[in-house]
Amino acid sequence: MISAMLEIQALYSRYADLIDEGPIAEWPSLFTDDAILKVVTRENVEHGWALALMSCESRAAIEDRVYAIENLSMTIPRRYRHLVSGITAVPNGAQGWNVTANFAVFETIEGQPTAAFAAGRYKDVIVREKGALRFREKISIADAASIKNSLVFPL
Amino acid sequence: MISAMLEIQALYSRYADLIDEGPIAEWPSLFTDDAILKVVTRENVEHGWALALMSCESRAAIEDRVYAIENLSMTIPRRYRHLVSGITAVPNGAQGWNVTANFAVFETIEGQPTAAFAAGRYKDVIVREKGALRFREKISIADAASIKNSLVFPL
Amino acid sequence: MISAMLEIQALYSRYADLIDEGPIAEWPSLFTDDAILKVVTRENVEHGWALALMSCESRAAIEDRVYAIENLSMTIPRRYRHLVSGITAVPNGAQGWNVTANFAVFETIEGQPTAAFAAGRYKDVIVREKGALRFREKISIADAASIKNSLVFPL
Amino acid sequence: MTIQERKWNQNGTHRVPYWVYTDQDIYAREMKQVFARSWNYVGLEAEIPNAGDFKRSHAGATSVIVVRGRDGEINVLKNQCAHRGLEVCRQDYGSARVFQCPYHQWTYRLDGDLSGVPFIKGVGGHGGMPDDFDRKDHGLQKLKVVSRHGAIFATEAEDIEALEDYLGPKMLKLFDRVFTGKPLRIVGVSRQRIPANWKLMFENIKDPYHASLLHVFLVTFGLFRADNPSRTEMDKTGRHSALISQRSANPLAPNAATQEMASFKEKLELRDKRLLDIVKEFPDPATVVMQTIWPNLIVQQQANTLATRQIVPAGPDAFDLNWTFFGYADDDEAMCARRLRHANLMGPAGFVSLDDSEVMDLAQRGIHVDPERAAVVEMGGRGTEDHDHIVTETAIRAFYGYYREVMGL
Amino acid sequence: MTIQERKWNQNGTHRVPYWVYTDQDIYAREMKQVFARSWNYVGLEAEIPNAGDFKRSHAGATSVIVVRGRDGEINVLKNQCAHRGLEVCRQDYGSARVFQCPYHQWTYRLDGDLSGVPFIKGVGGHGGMPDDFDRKDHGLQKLKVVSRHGAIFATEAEDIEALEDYLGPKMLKLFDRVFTGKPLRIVGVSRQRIPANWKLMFENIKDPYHASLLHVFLVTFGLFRADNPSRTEMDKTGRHSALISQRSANPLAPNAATQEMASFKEKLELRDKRLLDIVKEFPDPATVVMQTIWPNLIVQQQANTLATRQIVPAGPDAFDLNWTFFGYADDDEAMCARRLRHANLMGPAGFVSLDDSEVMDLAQRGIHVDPERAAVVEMGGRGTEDHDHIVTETAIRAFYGYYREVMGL
Amino acid sequence: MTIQERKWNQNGTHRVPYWVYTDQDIYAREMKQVFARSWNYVGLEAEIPNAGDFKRSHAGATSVIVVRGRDGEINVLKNQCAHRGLEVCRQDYGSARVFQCPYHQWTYRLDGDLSGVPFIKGVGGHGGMPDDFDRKDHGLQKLKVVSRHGAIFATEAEDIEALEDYLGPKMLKLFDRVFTGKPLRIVGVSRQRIPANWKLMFENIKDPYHASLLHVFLVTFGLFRADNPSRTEMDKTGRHSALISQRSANPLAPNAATQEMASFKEKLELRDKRLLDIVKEFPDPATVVMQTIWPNLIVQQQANTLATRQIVPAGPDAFDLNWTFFGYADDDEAMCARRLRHANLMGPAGFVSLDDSEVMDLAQRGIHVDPERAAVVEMGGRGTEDHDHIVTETAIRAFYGYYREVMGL
Ligand code: FES
Ligand code: FES
Ligand code: FES
Ligand SMILES: [Fe+3]
Ligand SMILES: [Fe+3]
Ligand SMILES: [Fe+3]
Repeated sequence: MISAMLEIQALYSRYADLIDEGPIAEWPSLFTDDAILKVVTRENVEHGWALALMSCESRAAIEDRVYAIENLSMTIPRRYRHLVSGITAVPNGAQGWNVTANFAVFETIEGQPTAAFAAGRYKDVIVREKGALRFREKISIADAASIKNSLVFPL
Repeated sequence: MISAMLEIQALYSRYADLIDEGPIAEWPSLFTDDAILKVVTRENVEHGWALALMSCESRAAIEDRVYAIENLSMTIPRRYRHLVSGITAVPNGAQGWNVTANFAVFETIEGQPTAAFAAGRYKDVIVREKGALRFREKISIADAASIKNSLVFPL
Repeated sequence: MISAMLEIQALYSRYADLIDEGPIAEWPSLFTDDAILKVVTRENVEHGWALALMSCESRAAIEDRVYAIENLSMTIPRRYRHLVSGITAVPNGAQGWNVTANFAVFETIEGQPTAAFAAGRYKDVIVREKGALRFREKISIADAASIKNSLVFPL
Repeated sequence: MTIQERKWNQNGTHRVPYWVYTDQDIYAREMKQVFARSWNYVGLEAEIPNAGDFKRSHAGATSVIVVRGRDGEINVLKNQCAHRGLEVCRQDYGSARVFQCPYHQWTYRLDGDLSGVPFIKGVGGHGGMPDDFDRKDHGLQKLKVVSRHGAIFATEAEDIEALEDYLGPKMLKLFDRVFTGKPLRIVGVSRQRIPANWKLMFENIKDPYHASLLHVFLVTFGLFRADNPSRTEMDKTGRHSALISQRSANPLAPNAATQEMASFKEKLELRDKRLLDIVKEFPDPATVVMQTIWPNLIVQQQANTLATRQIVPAGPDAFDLNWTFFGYADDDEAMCARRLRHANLMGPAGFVSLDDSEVMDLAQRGIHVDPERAAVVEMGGRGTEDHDHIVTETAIRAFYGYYREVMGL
Repeated sequence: MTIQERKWNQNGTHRVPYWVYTDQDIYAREMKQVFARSWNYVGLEAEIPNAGDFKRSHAGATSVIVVRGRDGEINVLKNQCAHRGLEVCRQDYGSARVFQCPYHQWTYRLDGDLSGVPFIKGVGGHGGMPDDFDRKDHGLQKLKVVSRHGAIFATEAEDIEALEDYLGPKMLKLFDRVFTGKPLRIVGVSRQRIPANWKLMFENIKDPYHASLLHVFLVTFGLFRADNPSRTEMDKTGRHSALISQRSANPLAPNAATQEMASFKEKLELRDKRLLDIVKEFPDPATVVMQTIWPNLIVQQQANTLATRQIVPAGPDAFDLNWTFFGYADDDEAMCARRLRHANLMGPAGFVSLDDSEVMDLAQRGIHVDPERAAVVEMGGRGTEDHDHIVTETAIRAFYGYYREVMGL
Repeated sequence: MTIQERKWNQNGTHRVPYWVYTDQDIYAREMKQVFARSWNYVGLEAEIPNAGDFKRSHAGATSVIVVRGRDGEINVLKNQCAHRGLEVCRQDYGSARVFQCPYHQWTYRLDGDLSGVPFIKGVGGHGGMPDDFDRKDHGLQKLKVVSRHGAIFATEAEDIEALEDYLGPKMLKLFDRVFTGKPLRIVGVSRQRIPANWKLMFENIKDPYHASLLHVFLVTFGLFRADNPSRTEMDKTGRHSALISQRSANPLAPNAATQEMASFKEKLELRDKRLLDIVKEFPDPATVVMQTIWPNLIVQQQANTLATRQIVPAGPDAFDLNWTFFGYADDDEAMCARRLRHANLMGPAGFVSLDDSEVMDLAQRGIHVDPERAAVVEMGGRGTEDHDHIVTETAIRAFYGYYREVMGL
């Protein structure tokens, strides 16, 4: 259990690092083939509305999203910085874990100061696949209903 | 020691989760019967002034506070999000630990963006009681002297 | 590995505590004699410019910096609060670890509210020296190019 | 510089002086002469399906409560207690039998009438309100309301024309294309605070010129392209408009037009193709219709994603954009899933609209670089007539024609 | 709209136009005509017990240093170096022999006199200040100071009446009820930045009407209730006021009045009863006295919690509220513990005052919803006389009567 | 108060009214009458060594692109698309063949000329720009540019004198002392947002009086001290100035002057002495030269650290300070290491300049405490002549002499 916990923590570190430091092209490798990724606001969750800010129903869709971030979108240069706290893993019977954690993300737009961008909750499912822990479900729930202009990277 | 550390970290996760995600009514169960809970500002600590923003001298008083939060106070809907870092536990000889950590709390008021609300220091005493780790003392020291309008939940 | 990880985490906690809570005079003891300390902005790193906000090429220089903070500089009273996340240690072959982590620092100036001050990345080298883990290199890279007025303490 | 000194030097609107985006006095005048005198979109009936359901919304920048009364009618009330002014409603959505101000518990019916004033007659013979105090004089301020096929509009203007006349026949027809009267289903809401003047949002949607160039997604997959069959239409005042376009038959073929589009990427292919698994659902051949309705609404149909976007001005330098994604109550499971998937194109992280929020940010910043200059709005000429193509800024010019008139500029 | 165009249409003050809470020019005029011409509370002597002890405080919105001189006298000095304007004092509390500006080390005595100017005569025959430079002309600006029984007031007004006359006999008596002259003991300080106009804080405390309705704690435990024996009193100008009330004998019994209080909860019982373990400590039967002293002080006695609240305006839309909780030097250990416990009722997280900071936030927001409207302040009539009950807004009307006068509105 | 009512009551500039630091109208006038009419420093050629290299900079508060054209010449262009105003450049540094606005892909050559307008002739016979649309009329706005020995200046003023005349012979000579024409090497950049009026930065550097008192580092190690051989010089207009000083032979000896410096610490010794391992590199005996060049540049030589500091105003209450540390292309390894080490003295965390950013913060705060007062600037008399010492504020007075003139105050 202790080493599993450290391994889970390491997965969260790598998740954040690949967004914050890159290369984000490697980030989809942290997900299973059939992974679900959603970035949502609490407002929608509380109303039972399915809408997501980002919604991927497969690793292929996650790869599409990452490709778009890197190649298709016109965005002002910026960087996110993730802080994750209170990672809690509960074995889910299906040889995986239901994992929750709190997150905060800071944004630094080129030429501007660092600012708090979002805070919220992860509600994830992690499994071991091909020897490594991966996300089968990654649900990032932002506390605020409103986004500061654009959401360029995942939370 | 390693498993104790993980257990202590889990207590802090649960402390934050029950405030941030609820149900806050279960939150008093993390305290011993004779627990002391104080939310204070550093200004008062440095002057040796005993005043607290919230002060409970028993778990019963903590339950009163939680009851008031849920049922008596008129507050604009909001949510806190805790991030805890640098948990350091030192065995205190009395079969418990003196524990310190840094915290940051983000606040999201309904209809408004997420904003940094407070940062500061925990100075706690944890003991094992009835099989579980619990807070015998929970002292949350906010760095800033001033509160952004209202302090609705504990830090 | 597990106990090494906890020990490394403890070093980061102590690093932050000695800045945030003091006594900062003890903070240089976390470094090796030949330690390198740099606080830099990502802008300089990305351009290959060597300039640092703070640059120390020895523990002696770190002690000079700490002495200046405590005794020589005229600064408005303030406090930093560090949050560190995603500590990742990779053994570096030289009986030490290359360690990375994300950080956020909040600043509280006397008479003002707590505010996000900086976020960024640690890229460090840790070694065991005289029985304790110490930093041989401590590189703090702030995401933003611009500092909010003054950088009084290290990041 | 005072507003009196502000002069719009050119005739016509092929130049737009940058002070209309930055000046505080212009903003204040807009609140009175644009928003207070128009039909403001405030929400969808499907957001508040049952009696007592309410949402907090805005008419212009004014906080209002949109609530379904016991009779099923929609009321739109200013969110300001008649006693000492508190915002009575503190939630974005909810359900209530009455609105009760927390301060002194004055209680309002769902239609805004004041029903209860604690201690109105005093306590034990002491105090109370004056004898001539009449609760009828102290309700929440009510706006005039109309709902058309599930979309709710409200106004402070007493003497405004009917919504149908306000839209005019062309715009009404396009409005009814999406709001057919069929019951709607809420898919969800997205919200953004965009650091730009509210008019830049309208310009963005009234500007088919950019779509072919900025949006790689749109262009490459032929969802919207300069060489697609398209129309740009306005109502007779020029305040409303619609861009109507039809997806290319063979989206991936490069041609003369794509050569001018730096953003065109011939080889792009999705790994998960479900994102663009589009099903035809409207009788006409149009695959995208973007309608802008003065002064605060965008109605969007792009692929199978339907949404309203409500603009809430927040000073000259920012606005909130509130998206309500919806479908129809009779959507089958596949269509529900499809709408969710297509929603990836839109909102604050949309494959398409992300580009737009970024350019609006850049526009507001750039406008401040030299506020003495003016935008050059001459694509497709200098007139304001309808065009049967989208290589034009005519709808922007038409918008500012009406704007100059109501603003007295 | 300019301040000249601002018109307070009604006679009397049973209507308060919302622009008094939002207008920047009104705020600027308040600084000059309200705060600079009044006795401003700046702290308690017990905060600075020894010679050299100082605190940073505010007179109105002006940063001042409150310092005990070597002679034991209190000086109140503007926190602005006479040389090139730096804030000389950078700490909220401290102890000093002199104040030294960090920039050029100009040094001021604790009474503000300039005692040292480095290089005043030059260095090696070079430079230095002009011969006619007189240190006497360049001290820190001194305010007029008076301390009554340990509470310190300061003013920029040269010709102001004595504090005792300023308070008037009724208010003086109530002031002296708490500030008896007995040495005080500081329990601690709390600070809040409240996003509301400073006058809303006064209205809140001058408004017993809300206490019976908003505060479940107060009501249910009978700490303050509309049917309790109570009085609302003003000085003869109307600028100061006090609410005086007596706890119900049987707090839990519901009756006719409680039926009108939605907030009344009959069955509430504390698990840790020490929170309301109240001991009578004043000779009169009053259990709560809330006194407001123009222009920036609230003196509070509620249960066994005593506190001053200093109001520091920070623009039309915000103020800082600085609470100093205190007891008496001769409090025994039980009383010390009790005051701490009762402090849970007050401050930014207070079981009671939390409701108030929240409603002030809602009030300021709501006022902005339609700033052309006015508050309706008619509970207990339209007059400004004292009332022997608390079902009244008379103290608010009286406050605005004086406010209109000094503001020339 | 309107700007017309602002009166600078005194003759001369030994008093500086605090409203010059706080008033929004004064700030707006400064943009037009100070910055737009002067040579603004925008960067070093070494920052953009190759054709196509660009940096985002500011002339006054105006965002500009500084770019090296294909011909090697430097262009300075306003960062505002000629079409609808977007900031064309979104990066602080980069390299480009053209600038392309993201919105509609209007493309500008590196000299600002508009080279491409997509669909300028329409698509398939539809749309396009009017026939009389001439790309020549729609380039990025170009500023007049001059580079002297690697330092780049730009201006909006058509009729401005040559940079050499602008600087005048004395200042030119000092400028050329550092900018000899030798190729430069960029060491790095530091940036600070300082919460103070931009003029306080100039005052700080024009004020040798403080250096002897505030900076313990400078004083104790004799890097700058009131008793060191020193000069304070201005150009003939008074707008530029330089402080020139020579390190003490025996830095640690206390004497009469040090007795007046509270900051002097006799026993201070560094543990890592490399921080002050200074090597003489200029022919003259000066060890520190701090030159201020109207309206936005500081050129600093202190020990072996060389830097420009660019001031970018950001409203009356803040400015950005952009430091570019540099050396010479032929610096050997030891000198490279030395410059880096000495950089510890400067920047947002500098052993010396940290004190300055802190006092500027305190100054702006203190000025707001009583904005009706004025700074007393009388050290070294009331005149504006050069001084052969540094116990003087003459350079500040000279600065405000010119300031009053151009501002019409
Ligand atoms: S302010 Fe709403 S009831 Fe009094
Ligand atoms: S500004 Fe205070 S001593 Fe110069
Ligand atoms: S705004 Fe730049 S190309 Fe249209
Ligand atoms: Fe678009
Ligand atoms: Fe109250
Ligand atoms: Fe200095």
